[in-house]
Amino acid sequence: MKLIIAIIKPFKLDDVREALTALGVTGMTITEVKGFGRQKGQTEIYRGAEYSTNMVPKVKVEVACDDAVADRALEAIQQAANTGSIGDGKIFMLDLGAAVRIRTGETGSVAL
Amino acid sequence: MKLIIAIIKPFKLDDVREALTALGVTGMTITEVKGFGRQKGQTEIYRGAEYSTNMVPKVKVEVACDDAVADRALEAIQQAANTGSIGDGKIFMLDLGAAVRIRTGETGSVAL
Amino acid sequence: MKLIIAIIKPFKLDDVREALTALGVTGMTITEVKGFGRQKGQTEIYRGAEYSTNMVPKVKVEVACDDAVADRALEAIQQAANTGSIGDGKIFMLDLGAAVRIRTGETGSVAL
Amino acid sequence: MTKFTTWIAGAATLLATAPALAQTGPIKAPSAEQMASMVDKGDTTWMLISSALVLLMSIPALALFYGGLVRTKNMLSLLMQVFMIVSIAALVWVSWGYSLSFTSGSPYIGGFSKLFLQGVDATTLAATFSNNVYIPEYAFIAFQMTFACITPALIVGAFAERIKFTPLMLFVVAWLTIVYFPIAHMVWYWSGPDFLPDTPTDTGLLWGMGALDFAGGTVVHINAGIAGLVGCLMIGKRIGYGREATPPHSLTMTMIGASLLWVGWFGFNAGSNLEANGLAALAFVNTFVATAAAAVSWAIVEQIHHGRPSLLGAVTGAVAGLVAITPASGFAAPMTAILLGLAVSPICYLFVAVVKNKLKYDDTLDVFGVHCVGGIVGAIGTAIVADPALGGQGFLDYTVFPAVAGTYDMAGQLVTQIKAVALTLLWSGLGSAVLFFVLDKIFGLRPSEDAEREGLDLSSHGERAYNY
Amino acid sequence: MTKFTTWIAGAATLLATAPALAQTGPIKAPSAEQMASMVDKGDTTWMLISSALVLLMSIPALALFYGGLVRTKNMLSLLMQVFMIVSIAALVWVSWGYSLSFTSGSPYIGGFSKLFLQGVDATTLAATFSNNVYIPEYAFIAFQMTFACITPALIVGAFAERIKFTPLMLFVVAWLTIVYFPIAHMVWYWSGPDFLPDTPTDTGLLWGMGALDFAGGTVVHINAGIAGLVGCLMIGKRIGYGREATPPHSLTMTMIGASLLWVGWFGFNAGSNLEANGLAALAFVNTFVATAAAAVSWAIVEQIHHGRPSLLGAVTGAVAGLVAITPASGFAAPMTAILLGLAVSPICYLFVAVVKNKLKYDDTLDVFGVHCVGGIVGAIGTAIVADPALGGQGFLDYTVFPAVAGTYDMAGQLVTQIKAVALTLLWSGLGSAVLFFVLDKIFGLRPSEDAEREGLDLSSHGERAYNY
Amino acid sequence: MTKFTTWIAGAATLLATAPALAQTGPIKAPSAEQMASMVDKGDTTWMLISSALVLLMSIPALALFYGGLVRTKNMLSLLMQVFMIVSIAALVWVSWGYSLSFTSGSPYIGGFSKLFLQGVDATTLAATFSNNVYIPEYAFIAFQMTFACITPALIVGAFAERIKFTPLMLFVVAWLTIVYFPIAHMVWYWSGPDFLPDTPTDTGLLWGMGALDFAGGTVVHINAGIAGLVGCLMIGKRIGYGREATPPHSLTMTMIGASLLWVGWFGFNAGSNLEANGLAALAFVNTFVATAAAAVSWAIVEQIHHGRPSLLGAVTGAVAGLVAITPASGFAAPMTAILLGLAVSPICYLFVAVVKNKLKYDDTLDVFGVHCVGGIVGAIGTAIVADPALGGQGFLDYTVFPAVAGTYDMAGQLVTQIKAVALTLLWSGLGSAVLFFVLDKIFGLRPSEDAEREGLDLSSHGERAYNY
Ligand SMILES: Nc1ncnc2c1ncn2[C@@H]1O[C@H](COP(=O)(O)OP(=O)(O)O)[C@@H](O)[C@H]1O
Ligand SMILES: Nc1ncnc2c1ncn2[C@@H]1O[C@H](COP(=O)(O)OP(=O)(O)O)[C@@H](O)[C@H]1O
Ligand SMILES: Nc1ncnc2c1ncn2[C@@H]1O[C@H](COP(=O)(O)OP(=O)(O)O)[C@@H](O)[C@H]1O
Repeated sequence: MKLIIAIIKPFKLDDVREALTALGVTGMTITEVKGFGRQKGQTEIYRGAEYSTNMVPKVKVEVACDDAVADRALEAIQQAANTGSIGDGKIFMLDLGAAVRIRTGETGSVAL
Repeated sequence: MKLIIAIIKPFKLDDVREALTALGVTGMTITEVKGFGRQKGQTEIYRGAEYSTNMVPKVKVEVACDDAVADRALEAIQQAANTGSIGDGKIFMLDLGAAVRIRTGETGSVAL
Repeated sequence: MKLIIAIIKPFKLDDVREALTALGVTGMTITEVKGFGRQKGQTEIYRGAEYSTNMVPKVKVEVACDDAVADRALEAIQQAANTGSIGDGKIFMLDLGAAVRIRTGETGSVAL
Repeated sequence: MTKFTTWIAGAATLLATAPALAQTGPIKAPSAEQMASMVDKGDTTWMLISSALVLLMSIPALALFYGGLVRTKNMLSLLMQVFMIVSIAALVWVSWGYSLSFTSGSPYIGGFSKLFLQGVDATTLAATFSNNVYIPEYAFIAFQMTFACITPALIVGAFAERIKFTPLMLFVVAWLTIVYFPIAHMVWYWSGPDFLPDTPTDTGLLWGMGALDFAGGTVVHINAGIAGLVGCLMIGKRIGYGREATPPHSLTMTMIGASLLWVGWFGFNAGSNLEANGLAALAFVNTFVATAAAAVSWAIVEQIHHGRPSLLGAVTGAVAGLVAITPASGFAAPMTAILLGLAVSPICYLFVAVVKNKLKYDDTLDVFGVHCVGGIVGAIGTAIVADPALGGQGFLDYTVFPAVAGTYDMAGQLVTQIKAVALTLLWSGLGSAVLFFVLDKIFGLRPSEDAEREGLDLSSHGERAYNY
Repeated sequence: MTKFTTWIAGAATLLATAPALAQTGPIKAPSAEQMASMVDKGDTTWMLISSALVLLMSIPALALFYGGLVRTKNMLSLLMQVFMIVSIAALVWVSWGYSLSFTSGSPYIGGFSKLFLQGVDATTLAATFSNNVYIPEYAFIAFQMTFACITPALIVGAFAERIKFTPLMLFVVAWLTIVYFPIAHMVWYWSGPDFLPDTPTDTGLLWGMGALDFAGGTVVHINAGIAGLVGCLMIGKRIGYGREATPPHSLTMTMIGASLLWVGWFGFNAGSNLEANGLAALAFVNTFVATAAAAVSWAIVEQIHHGRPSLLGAVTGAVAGLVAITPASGFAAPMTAILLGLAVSPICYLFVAVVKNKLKYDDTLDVFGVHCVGGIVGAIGTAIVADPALGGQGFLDYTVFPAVAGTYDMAGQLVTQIKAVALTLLWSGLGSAVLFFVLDKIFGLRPSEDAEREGLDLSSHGERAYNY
Repeated sequence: MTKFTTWIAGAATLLATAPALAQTGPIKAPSAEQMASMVDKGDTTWMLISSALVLLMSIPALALFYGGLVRTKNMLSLLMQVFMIVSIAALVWVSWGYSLSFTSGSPYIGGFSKLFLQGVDATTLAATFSNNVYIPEYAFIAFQMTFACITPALIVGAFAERIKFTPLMLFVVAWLTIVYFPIAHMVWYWSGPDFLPDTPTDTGLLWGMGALDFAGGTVVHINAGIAGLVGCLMIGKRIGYGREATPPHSLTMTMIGASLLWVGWFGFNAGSNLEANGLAALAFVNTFVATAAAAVSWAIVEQIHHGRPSLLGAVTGAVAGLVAITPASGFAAPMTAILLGLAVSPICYLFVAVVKNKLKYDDTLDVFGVHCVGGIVGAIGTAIVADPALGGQGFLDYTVFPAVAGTYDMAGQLVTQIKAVALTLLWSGLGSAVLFFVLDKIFGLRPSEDAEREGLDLSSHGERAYNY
């Protein structure tokens, strides 16, 4: 099993979710995060004081999935989240040691 | 060492924390997240426009622990967070390569 | 590749970012989290009801980096985030299986 | 200066500003035409703006004060409850409330002569507390309407986070009818200063007994406070009470609410004078300084008890001060108003921070501890601060024409005040208990456990207060 | 009671409060010196505080009502738009708006005699609706200024989340000039009750036709509502319209806004009486209960349609009720005001929840569905509720001196009201379309796609509403 | 029209509305009984509602305006500071403030004759600016109380995010006593228009010099602004100043605050006329349009300097405009008020966005840059706009009875205004410095570094503003 972590532009969330659903991945967890990267944030000025934070609002999508789907999921996210402009984000993949469904106590891929 | 990531119902946080404390795990990190899954979110209607988000507020608990405790921690969380109804959440476990306590610079299990 | 997760005190974020930038790590993702640990949170009293939450606001920094930089990054964070007082936080390191830059589809270390 | 000369001078003002009367002296039982010449537009303006200020107290002030104190998931439900209670109470008021409260009937309740405001029009007038001074009846109706709107809204704080919406709305209609209108009638109804000498028994029960309640300590605060206590006992504690932390989700909103309550309360208290004169100004100053004193004294109690003062404490103290000065606002002098304010906070604090925890009733937002207890302190304190010997305004004897200052008897007044408090506690306590019981049997008052856990915002209204 | 006796009694009041006149009876076409003795400070206070209340309706009330309904990323842009529209409109008003609206000119628009307020000073006076009652002209200017401020601000809700800031500000200046001032002149301009008998044609077009609009149903709500519809059609739908969820980012703010709108609207409606008398009190009560009724009826519609009432529904209903009662507030009786309130919500609901979705125009905050539709319901309803046979106030015939009650003809009045509505829809619809078209060609009205996605807060103003 | 005729006409109004006097002409040094006939309820209403409006300016308006600009962790501390300052100042005011400010004493400070409001009751009266027009003394006390409440609250913005609570409260008590009351006495105390001719030296120092300050430019804004600057210099910069980003945590709250400040400021400025007449209406209009102009001109400066206007800029401009028009509000004409508003924003902008950054003082919320600088612009501008040659109101010579228009000398007035500004800067600057120094030595003004980092909400009050 894999844990896929994607940092994407907030307005792409719906597209990503649809793409994953199309693959049969229906569960995922979403976090609002801030990203630093090449993409420069807006310079904000408050009463003459400039704040150039280069901190940009992003959405983090975490999906646990079977090894079998993992690569396709990666690709699906990459395509759905892509706008071609800087700041589109990253996808990371980690090995998932175990998974448990709390309601039933099931473990492994059936738990996803 | 393991990193346990549990997605649970928000009102179960206190129970989970107590269960973990009982095992001697005292540190953990909490994030507010939104979950997609089988559990359907409320349909919200705003002036006639329906939004059926099926996005449900959840709490993510991250706990780093020794291999020795990991399985018991998993079980403890599963039991404490269980209500038997859909949307109870998931627990994921990853291998933790290294851990550092910032204050002292200690590493490994003593750092947890 | 490694995924470094650091839980730090919020006001140390700027220092940590500078330290990482100095190492050439320019991308990172930030989440606001709450920490439980040794550090006791403030006891809050609301109209005579005491809430001793020991929940403390923290910031989580996630950085994906090359194996080559990982140890130095770990050290840099540890030093930048250190105040010597309880609650300074933890750094965790995980193996990163894959990384993709969404904009270009590049994978591996070049994607970081 | 004695009260007597105060009123003599007051009469001088009156004569001067109503010159048509200067030749003839005050007119007993004036005709409608005569009354029409006894209206001052300054008073009309004062009553209209006071009405707007009291509406402001309900929405948004009370809604925010309460809403800020609950958890995010129940914020919207409080806003909705208060908003709809105001709306429903307004309709009930003009339909039968005004008639039941402010027409002649029995000592306990008014009659049906003004149901649906029949007989009222833009030229009919209402009496004030001065001989030969009248205001448009619609202005009086509007002003009193705002009181009927806020009182039931106060109650909901006691069982916030765990009440079903529709039964609550039905409760409000029934409670206004069998509790609020009778008590308003008992305390405030009388035939007016130009007519009472000829109809000395045409008053509500408590008015006739001589109970002093300038702006609604019994009618509004004790009344709502005890209903809240009964409600929270009958509905039971929130799930997780005492185990889960329930910190206020936005003290910012609570502070906005408290501030607007303070501002609006000038309409409530000084507006209750029904005229814009020196007495209204006195009620204004008293309202200002009693509140300030209570905020300070609550902060000091906390400083002593916990080592630091909290905002929630300060604003709770301010509200307690506002509650306590309400019945006394037109009777006290500024310095005794301050003393009343200083005194009320430690007493309410005791109930809110100690008694409640000891007795373990879950009065979510301390409606009992602040409004009922503070109201009782104020009602009893009124007997003291009204004493002309302490610089108070005493009372006017309206059975003679024109009215003269009555002989003040503090001990007797204390007994009267206590009787009025007791009657209100009983009437409202019992009436509310019956209503809660019946509505619970028929509809159920409490949402399902799941609905409560999810929060009333989503479960009752399908909305969230915030979608950031 | 007939309207006639109402006004006779009103005249009695007048005489009594203006004793200098008592000997001589009302004065036709009084001199400036005579007028100076016809001012009552109670009226002046009423107009000043009403002006403050109407400003409160724009900032913060309308800004919050609107802002709470958009996504976080556009919140600040709404606040900014409303704040700056108010500022700019105030400057335009004193520069040329007052002159174009309230001086004699053609039936369609006023003249230039008071450009930059020349000739106005602290001693000049404005007429009211009563013979021989005047208020300081500056008070009238201030009151009307607040109307000129809020009307263009209402429009922006229709195309919220997708408009460029500077072109919008230019639109406001132009729209006030070619749409608002003419319509205000047509509906509200006349030479006053002491002068009209001698100059019976010195009125705006619609005033002369006998159109009734107590506080601005046509001038403010239909006018802004149709401009909003035209704007949202010409600017086009938001990116993601119908696909992305756009839940209100803070119903808390929306509720605060709605509550303050309600409170402020007393100044708008009862202030429009220009005098603090029984009629103002009637307008106050009508405004109160029609709003309450509309909130309740919207909640009931939702209960039936969706199984539960929402806060957004309740406050939308309240605003619809406020809009509907606006033109009728000084004409209806409380019970017919309630009926008007009950009726307006289902009709607006139909437009907001059904028609809009069917026709797929993206009127972001339902400016058309609530303000235009509600305004039309109110304008037409006014013809009904004003009928003295239904307890209404009828109208006064000012062509005789002193004014007497006119003979009410409901059918005729209905036709007049419909004509006024139609003229407003046409004038504002066409005028707005031309302006939007021209400004779009010159500057572009719509921000770039990226700017819209990022949100107008950052892209137009470089700020965020919140940095928690 | 000259000032003279304005006042003649004003006198005509006066006579007509106080008919008892019509036969006899105005009465010099009237007796208490005569005075009682010189009160108009319209004025009383106006003063009471103005007082409520000014309280609204402090809570919640100023608290939100300031609170929105700090970081989340310090939000609650600002709310608490303002709320408690208002409470404490109210108590100090009625205890010794009113006496020290508004009784006869030396040119520098009043006496002790009204300590704890002794001698004041519901029948005593206060003079206005018109011969033979009085208001209830309690109304005057309430109105002035709100000024004493807001002025020290303004100061805290300068050292927001880094002050200990209890020493701050002590500072407020001391500062009111040795700075505010003397300056209020110097600028505003006089024996009134019916008595001054007989006691021409019974005035405060600056009043006697002829300094014009209609509503508190020197007493409130320059006074608080310079105290703030001294405070922020002595307390030192915030940790992380210039390195950490400190974006406003909620511009939404700041906008609500600014809007309510604007609304409330009508009470502040037009209320300062003490009467509801054409002059009050003029002050109202001036307050409206100067503010609008300043908001627009700040936005334009930003558009030029940064390419887009910000909400924070617009509301800061509005507040600068309100500050600048304050001393001039009853003296200017609308068009010169607009010019004053247009002028003040660029000047304040210079201080806020350039000078502050250059000189690197950490005036957190620009109390100096907006209130002190804006106040100075207004105080000096008053000398210009008050000139009858520019349509201004000039001044009345009260040494003759009844008062007549004085001969206006703009150059002389400018010098007087500058002297008043200088005296205020000196008195408040030095007094504040001494107080800060002493309190710092005794208690320490600054919280520990950890407490400051954690935020004052938790460290000083044990609470958070938000627990979403
Ligand atoms: N090394 C990294 N570790 C963790 N997150 C990263 C890293 N680099 C980038 N990110 C995240 O990805 C987002 C997009 O990265 P950015 O460099 O702006 O654009 P791009 O990926 O198109 O080159 C960042 O805002 C940040 O949240
Ligand atoms: N594949 C997944 N990857 C990440 N998070 C998931 C996944 N599936 C479910 N979740 C999280 O677990 C929560 C509960 O899942 P859900 O399917 O609703 O209920 P259950 O686990 O009881 O079947 C979701 O809201 C989501 O946050
Ligand atoms: N076992 C753990 N797993 C995950 N997060 C932890 C763990 N222990 C501590 N943390 C995080 O680190 C923060 C600091 O830990 P704490 O015990 O308070 O201080 P210290 O690291 O200085 O001993 C906590 O607030 C929590 O967010």
